[in-house]
Amino acid sequence: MSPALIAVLPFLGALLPGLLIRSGRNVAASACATATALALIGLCLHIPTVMAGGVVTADITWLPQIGLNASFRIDGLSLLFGILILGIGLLIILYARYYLSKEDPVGQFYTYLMLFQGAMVGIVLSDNILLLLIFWELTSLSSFLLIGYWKHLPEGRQGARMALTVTGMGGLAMIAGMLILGNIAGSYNIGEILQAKEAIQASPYYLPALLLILCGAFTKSAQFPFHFWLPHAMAAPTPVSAYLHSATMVKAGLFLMARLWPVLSGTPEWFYIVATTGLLTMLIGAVIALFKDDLKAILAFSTVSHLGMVTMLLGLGTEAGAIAAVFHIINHATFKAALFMTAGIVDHEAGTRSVRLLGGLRKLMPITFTIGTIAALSMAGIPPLNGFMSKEMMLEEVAHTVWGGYANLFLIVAAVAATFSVGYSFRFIVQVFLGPERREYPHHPHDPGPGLWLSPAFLIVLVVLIGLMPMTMVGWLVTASADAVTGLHTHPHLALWHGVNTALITSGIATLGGALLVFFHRPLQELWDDAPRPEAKSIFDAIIRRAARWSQVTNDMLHDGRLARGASMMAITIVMAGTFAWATGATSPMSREMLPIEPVALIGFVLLIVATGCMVAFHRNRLLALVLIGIVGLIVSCGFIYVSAPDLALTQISVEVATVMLMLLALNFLPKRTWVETGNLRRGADALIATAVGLGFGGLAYAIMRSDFAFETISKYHLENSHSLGGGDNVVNVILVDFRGYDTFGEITVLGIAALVIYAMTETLLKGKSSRRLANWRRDQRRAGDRHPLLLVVATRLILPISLTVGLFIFLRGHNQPGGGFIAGLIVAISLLMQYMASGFAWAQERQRVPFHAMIGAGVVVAAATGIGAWLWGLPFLTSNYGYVKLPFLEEFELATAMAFDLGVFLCVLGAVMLALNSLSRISRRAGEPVNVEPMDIDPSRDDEPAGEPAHGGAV
Amino acid sequence: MRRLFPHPYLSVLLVIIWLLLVNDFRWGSLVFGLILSILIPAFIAPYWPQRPTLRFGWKLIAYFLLVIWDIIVANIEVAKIVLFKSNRDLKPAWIAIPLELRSPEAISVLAGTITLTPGTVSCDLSECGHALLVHCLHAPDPDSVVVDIKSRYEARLMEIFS
Amino acid sequence: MEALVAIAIGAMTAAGIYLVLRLRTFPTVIGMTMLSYAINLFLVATGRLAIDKPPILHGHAPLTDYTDPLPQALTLTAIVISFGMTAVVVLLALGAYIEGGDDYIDMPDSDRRETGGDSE
Amino acid sequence: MIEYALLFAFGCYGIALLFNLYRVVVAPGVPDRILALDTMAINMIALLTLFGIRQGSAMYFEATLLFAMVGFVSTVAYAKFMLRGNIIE
Amino acid sequence: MDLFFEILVTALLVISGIFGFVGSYGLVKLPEPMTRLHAPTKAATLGVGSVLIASMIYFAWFNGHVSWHELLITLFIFLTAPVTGLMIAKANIFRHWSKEELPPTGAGTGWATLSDAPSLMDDGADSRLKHEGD
Amino acid sequence: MNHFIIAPVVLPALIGGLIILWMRHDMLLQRVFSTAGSAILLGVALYLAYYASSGEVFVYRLGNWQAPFGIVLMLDRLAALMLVLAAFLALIVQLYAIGSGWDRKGWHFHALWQFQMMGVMGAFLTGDAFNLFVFFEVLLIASYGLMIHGGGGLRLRAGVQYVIINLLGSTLFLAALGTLYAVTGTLNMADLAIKVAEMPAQDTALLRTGAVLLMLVFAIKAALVPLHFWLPSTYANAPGPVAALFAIMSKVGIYAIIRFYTLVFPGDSLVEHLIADMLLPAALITLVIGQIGVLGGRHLGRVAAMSAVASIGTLVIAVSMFTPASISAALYYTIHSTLSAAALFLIADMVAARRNGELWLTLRPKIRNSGLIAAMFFMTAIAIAGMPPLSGFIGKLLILDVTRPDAWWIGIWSTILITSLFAIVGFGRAGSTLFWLPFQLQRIEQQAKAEGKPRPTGPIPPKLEPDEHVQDIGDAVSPGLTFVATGALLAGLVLLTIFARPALNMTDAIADQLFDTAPYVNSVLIEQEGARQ
Ligand code: NA
Ligand code: NA
Repeated sequence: MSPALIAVLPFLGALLPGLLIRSGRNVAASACATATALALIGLCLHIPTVMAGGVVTADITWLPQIGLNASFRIDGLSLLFGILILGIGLLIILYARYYLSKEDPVGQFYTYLMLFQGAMVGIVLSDNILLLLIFWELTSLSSFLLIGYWKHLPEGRQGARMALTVTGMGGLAMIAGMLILGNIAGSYNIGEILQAKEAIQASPYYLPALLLILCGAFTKSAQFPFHFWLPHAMAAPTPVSAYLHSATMVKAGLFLMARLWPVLSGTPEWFYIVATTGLLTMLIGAVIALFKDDLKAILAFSTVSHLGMVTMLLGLGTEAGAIAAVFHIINHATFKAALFMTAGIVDHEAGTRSVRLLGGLRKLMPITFTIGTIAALSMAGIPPLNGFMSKEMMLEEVAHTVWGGYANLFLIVAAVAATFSVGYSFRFIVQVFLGPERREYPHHPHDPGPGLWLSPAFLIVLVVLIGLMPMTMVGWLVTASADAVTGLHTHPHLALWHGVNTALITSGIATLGGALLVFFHRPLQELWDDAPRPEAKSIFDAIIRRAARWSQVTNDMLHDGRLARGASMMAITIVMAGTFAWATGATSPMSREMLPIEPVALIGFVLLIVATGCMVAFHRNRLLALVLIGIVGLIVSCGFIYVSAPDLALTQISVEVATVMLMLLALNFLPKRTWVETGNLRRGADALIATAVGLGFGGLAYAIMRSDFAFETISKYHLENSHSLGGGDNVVNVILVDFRGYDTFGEITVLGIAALVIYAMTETLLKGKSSRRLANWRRDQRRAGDRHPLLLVVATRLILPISLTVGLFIFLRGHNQPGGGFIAGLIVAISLLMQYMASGFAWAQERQRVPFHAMIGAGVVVAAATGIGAWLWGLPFLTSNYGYVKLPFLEEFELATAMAFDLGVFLCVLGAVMLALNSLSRISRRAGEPVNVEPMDIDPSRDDEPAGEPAHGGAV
Repeated sequence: MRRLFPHPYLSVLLVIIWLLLVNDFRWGSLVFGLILSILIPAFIAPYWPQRPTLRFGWKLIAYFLLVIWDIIVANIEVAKIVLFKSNRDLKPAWIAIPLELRSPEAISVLAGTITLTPGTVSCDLSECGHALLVHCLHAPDPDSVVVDIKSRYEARLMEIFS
Repeated sequence: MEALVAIAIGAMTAAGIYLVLRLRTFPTVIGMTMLSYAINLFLVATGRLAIDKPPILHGHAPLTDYTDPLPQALTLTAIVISFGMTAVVVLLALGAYIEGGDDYIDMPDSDRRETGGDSE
Repeated sequence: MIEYALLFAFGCYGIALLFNLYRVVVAPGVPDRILALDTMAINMIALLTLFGIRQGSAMYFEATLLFAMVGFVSTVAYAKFMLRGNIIE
Repeated sequence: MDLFFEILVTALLVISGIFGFVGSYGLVKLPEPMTRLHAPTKAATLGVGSVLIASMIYFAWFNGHVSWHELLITLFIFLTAPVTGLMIAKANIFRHWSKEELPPTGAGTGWATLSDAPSLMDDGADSRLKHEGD
Repeated sequence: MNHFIIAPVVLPALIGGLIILWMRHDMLLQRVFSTAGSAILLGVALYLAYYASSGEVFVYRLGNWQAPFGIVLMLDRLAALMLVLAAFLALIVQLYAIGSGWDRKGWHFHALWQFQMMGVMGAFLTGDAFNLFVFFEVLLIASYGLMIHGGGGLRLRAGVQYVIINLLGSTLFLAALGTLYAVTGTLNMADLAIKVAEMPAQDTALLRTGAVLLMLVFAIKAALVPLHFWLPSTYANAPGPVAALFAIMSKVGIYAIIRFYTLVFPGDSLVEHLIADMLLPAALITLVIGQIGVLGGRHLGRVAAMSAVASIGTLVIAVSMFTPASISAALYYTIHSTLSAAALFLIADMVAARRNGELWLTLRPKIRNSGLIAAMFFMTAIAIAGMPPLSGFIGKLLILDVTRPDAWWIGIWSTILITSLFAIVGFGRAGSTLFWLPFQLQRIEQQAKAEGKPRPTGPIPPKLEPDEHVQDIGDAVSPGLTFVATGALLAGLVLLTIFARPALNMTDAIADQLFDTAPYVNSVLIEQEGARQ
């Protein structure tokens, strides 16, 4: 079976529970088991090749651009880990089937478990370190889900997050490490990296890469000081702990160290970092384990300790150390998984995992007792069980390790750790199974059915068998994997009896010491409880909490919803970046002559500056501010005329009046004053920022006006061809409707959309809570009588037709003289608005026959259709054509398609302005204002008509 | 005819305005102006429901010339007041002018005339529309102003709008 | 002349920015209007100033008789667009006032903080 | 001769505009300010016409007409706002 | 003939300047809002009128093309000036005057601006008013 | 000339126009018409992508005017990619909007949606600097309408801020364009490129100023720190599907940066190092600030918003290298971050729809479809945090890879990797609080019920009033459709992962085309037969 398929099978298996969950837990479990078994068989098929020294590889090109490929390999190391992962996985699937209760969502569980299994298999089979990274992170993610499986438990959620954080952090460090490593080696392929020992160890980036990769390995394998997450991961259901924290996830770090052992080990850096960390972890884990009461906590810290031991062995960098490490990985997996399952059974049956509430289960649960005791003895390193042998090998190896000139340091520390290891193992047996039966347990304990004990029992058989005949049972596997780790041909000698040596003596002392520790456990526990010590978990929690809190405060402070902050940051950035860009560029002297200042310009200038200053000074009086806006607009428009931009002046002035009307409509509701709410300091700072922007912008304008164009401008073409090709003399208009008609098309769309937005929002405001608020709105100013003064109404009756005529005139001649669709649209809109102002909304609206929506839609469609029309002649969008049409007795007209386009502009502008203002006045009407049916409030001519009958106008 | 030209004087006005706008007399422009004089009044007809009764004739022209003359004369007076009279000597006054005119258009013309001729501004109508409030810049004798306005302008307008 | 225009642009910009930095919607909108005047003038200025040379062709006059029409066309587009934008923001400000009861422009605390309940 | 008259008129209207601006800024009430703004529009019209005479160009007519229209509409709008709050009711 | 028109235009321009100035000066000088209203609505109208006529004559005589546009503007200003005057006056009355300070209408009713009649205020239930919708 | 090039602009404009003209009162008709329009738009985009894949640059001369005097549309590989991405996103999110019933929460949703697409498509296609401004405005104004769709105090006020900041941005845009025009006398981007290359060396200050101002404009749209302040409240308060659509909006800014600073101001011009030198630190800070926001967020909407900021930071790091490989990586990451950010906003909306419109990360009762939503959230969070196996991880690897030659690589790598941890922790917190914490409450309630005790009051939050401004699940048209739409985005991410190689081949080809500007410039300025001279 292809290694790739083996890696994929668990993932396929992960899909099954989700699909089959309605068929019940048995089907889900069987499906997963089948997938796992298939993968295991597939893996085992490769044993002969691997035993013969071969490496099975499969390469699927995925992302050759960055060297990330789906490459898989099976060598001794992959084989060892693969068998552990899939074999124990199979047992766990069986165990979990009986362990989980009916209320638990079993489908989710199996999905997560299979995802995790797949990720683990992926790690050990990867032949590409980037691929390995992917699976590596996947184990973090899937274990997050598994640890948090019991969502209702706070510990589960916290434990899951902690595990994710710590292993995630390691994973991120590893990404960097792997990228550096791959870069040094010139490839991300493991096979090729393993050939590049010299290059790697000679590189200046060796140490950073090593540190980063080890960071990943240590966090995953719970090495000191990252060990604290593991016990908290015990909130997971026991099958998860048994799987993740004995055989698989925590071994991933060990796997990685073993995998890269040929290229990373052998340097002093490696030795001092890895071996020391391992040793410390081994000691600390063992000591803490002795003082834990929760069965799973004991096992968790024991796991930490044993992982430390393997790490230390790998860190020694010797062949024998590697062999011992590999062997202990197997042994630990067997007895620790069995112990976790035992703990799970006890928890399941007795209802508690606290050793303080347990004891005396020997008779009540004989099978469990047998299994648990054998496993614990193996963990303690008691012959003839398998744990004994690897411990002996370890002690033998540390006995001749010299650390920084101290010959016995390693041995002593290892011996102490071994003593504690015996201690907690014995305590496990004594305080759970031995002793008198208690009067009451949380539940009534008895042995479970075979579904639960078969799996650990199978493992116990292995524990014993490996102990009795190690070479037969696992010799081949240890050889193969040790070969893979070291890259050499190793000849492990696994046996119970090596003669009396340092290891045996140390072991004996440790066993005795361990027994004493159990004997004196109670006083020791009191001492331990009283001793002050840093709690890694609380430190971690504090760091995370502070980081989160700090982020929260920073985030809230930065993004506090103050517009002024965003705006002033923007202003400062613009000024600084712009000034910097200017200052670092080259400037030639300003060549362009200035125009003379004429008196009329000076008058305008003074007016503008005074009005602007007044605007700032008096902006709090809002109506006055609007009046001043009107003045500034007036002067700017005059300025446009002065600098030869008549079209602009027309547009600006008519836009301005529409804007002012809009703002007046809004101001009706808004407060009429802006109160002083900022201190002098803030105002000063704002003024400073404003001045800086003003200086920058004014300076930029000045620089531009004083410099000549370096190149001929494209507008020369427009001037030259406006008449001959565009058919118009008003070049600005021809640019707008022809040369750059597409801009105009976009722009009328903007205007149309603006009106739609306003309409849509008005509709929303007139519904729901806001409409009630509007209905209860109280106006804040007194009102005069006579809403629709007679004189105004009569004047408007004359002004409207005149304005319409003027609008039409301006529209028609826009192509040749100042004017055009925009301005005409605005003029007509303003004249209609005048009608609305004079005679009231309802009265005028009733006489308005074309809906404004339709006007906008028609405007856009007409403009687009004019553009599309060109397609009929195979010409691009908006290609114009024109001709002079001379009709008898009629004015000579220029009929340009551009004029149809301009009509679209006209309609859109008219519709948009009207719809916008309309919407606004609808808001005030809903605010409870009645509407009129007469055009004027006072109409003396009505006196002549019969009383009581409404003079004009039907229903509104 | 009435449907075609709901406001005949307006139509005439629009033709004139169109010609003024085009600024160059051509027959084509006249024709186009005529078309406009039909279209635009038709478009605005809903906004001008009643048809004012207006007699076009010498009286109207005479009234127009009279007003122009009054504007010129009184402008000078007001200029003198503004420039040379001290604020203390100023005798502003409110006066109420009872109206016999009933048509809104006629009242508007009267009010407009009062405002355009210097020294007086039409300020308000009574609730029933039968009196006009006028403010005088300098009127030592307010009653004479009332009489003056009624005889000089309102009487003429009564004839024009009848 | 150029200096006057530049000063005017600068002054209107400064006034606009100052008003935009106020706490209420209304001055902010006014400030935006001032800014849009400034930018319109600026855009026209990018075609360089010319007096009495509107880009309206008459006969076969030399091209130097006309100012640069392109910035004017761009400005015209900008004016119309900014009118649409102003209309929207005015109505938005009004809507926010009706919904929120005040015309502060800054987000209220309830945008960032919630009351009751505790998070993990 | 016309040149000087133009200059004189320019001066008059320039000063007039400054008066207007003064009245916009310093006034006991809003109606005065509106009045000043309206006068300003009128004066601007005069100024534009003067400018047209000076440049000998009739190009400024539309602007003048539009100024008149806009000045009127905005004056009415401001006044209506003063009187009623709602300018379109 | 040129001289005549030159003098005419010059005179019109001077008159215009004077009246434009007077109008705005009055706006500053006169003591009270209602009196201030007189200055610009009058003087400025004549001021603008003169300059427009000057422009017409100038273009017709010196530039050789008759321009009627100015007439249109004059018409427009004469049409609108009374309305703006009325509106501002109403605002003044509303802000600064009480019913008692104004003369009686002589028609038995109050002045419209200071009225609280429902038909003019829309606050009451008037037959000519109706409430919308719902 | 292939008229299909203009179709992505004209089609939505016509559909939007017709919806207003004839269908504004008929929701069903709007839905059918608008969805069909979006589907056709996607089809057109795919066709154009196929058309552009030949490597030729296609020019569409609007009004048949010879460039640079008229406006041109330019279809190259980059434009085509962005068209497809935007059209795909728009269609999917629109389906979500229909399924959730958001589209009937206010007026004109579909018309605005179409106009929004018109703006986006126009911005991607145009070859003219000022026209880019116009279409920015089209997409912005439509986005204002969509942003405030449904109303509500907070949303409107956030809308005010959004509009104002964008108005400031537009003002700056005009200033930058004016400056560039004043210096070069042209607006066509290809012509600008020529003029910039020919610019006399002693006269660069104005050009540089213009270029930097323009960069700031795009940085505002892209929400690069310190120009990002508008984003959190806007995104967090926008209707869910609208926030999802906004995922493409910030990419318009990125697109413009890539386009301008590879074409007009390329590496050998007088400007480009300036831009790169400013962009890189800004991008790093953006990334940090964004991830701090993810870690410190207490509201799912704001977490999602800040993660969008962070993704922009990551993206701009790659962009600021301005090498073909880095642009290719940036484009890959663009696709990834668009889809994933959109998915996150849709998921947040699903949660809000089931939590009375509220997204605070606090204890609330369990929501309907919790499992499925949680699964989708988990997947999206993985993608966004850049964890394997989804495209985020590949994107991150790519970006780490392309930044290696940079002098600052250690700083860049540490920033990217350390802040990734922020995201992991932040999303872990958010997800466990939203989807796991309610089980605790449920368990407490169940136990109390089983023991016959009254419902405990301690940890249980008060009953919330439904928010009338958020579309509730009770009013959904078809909850299934919402899942399908969100699932489609996630499927997009999966495909992007599996087919990373072809995707990267494509982005490599795009980057190569971008850095070979001669064909682009030549195709614009060559005198085309039939064009008006
Ligand atoms: Na025009
Ligand atoms: Na007036």
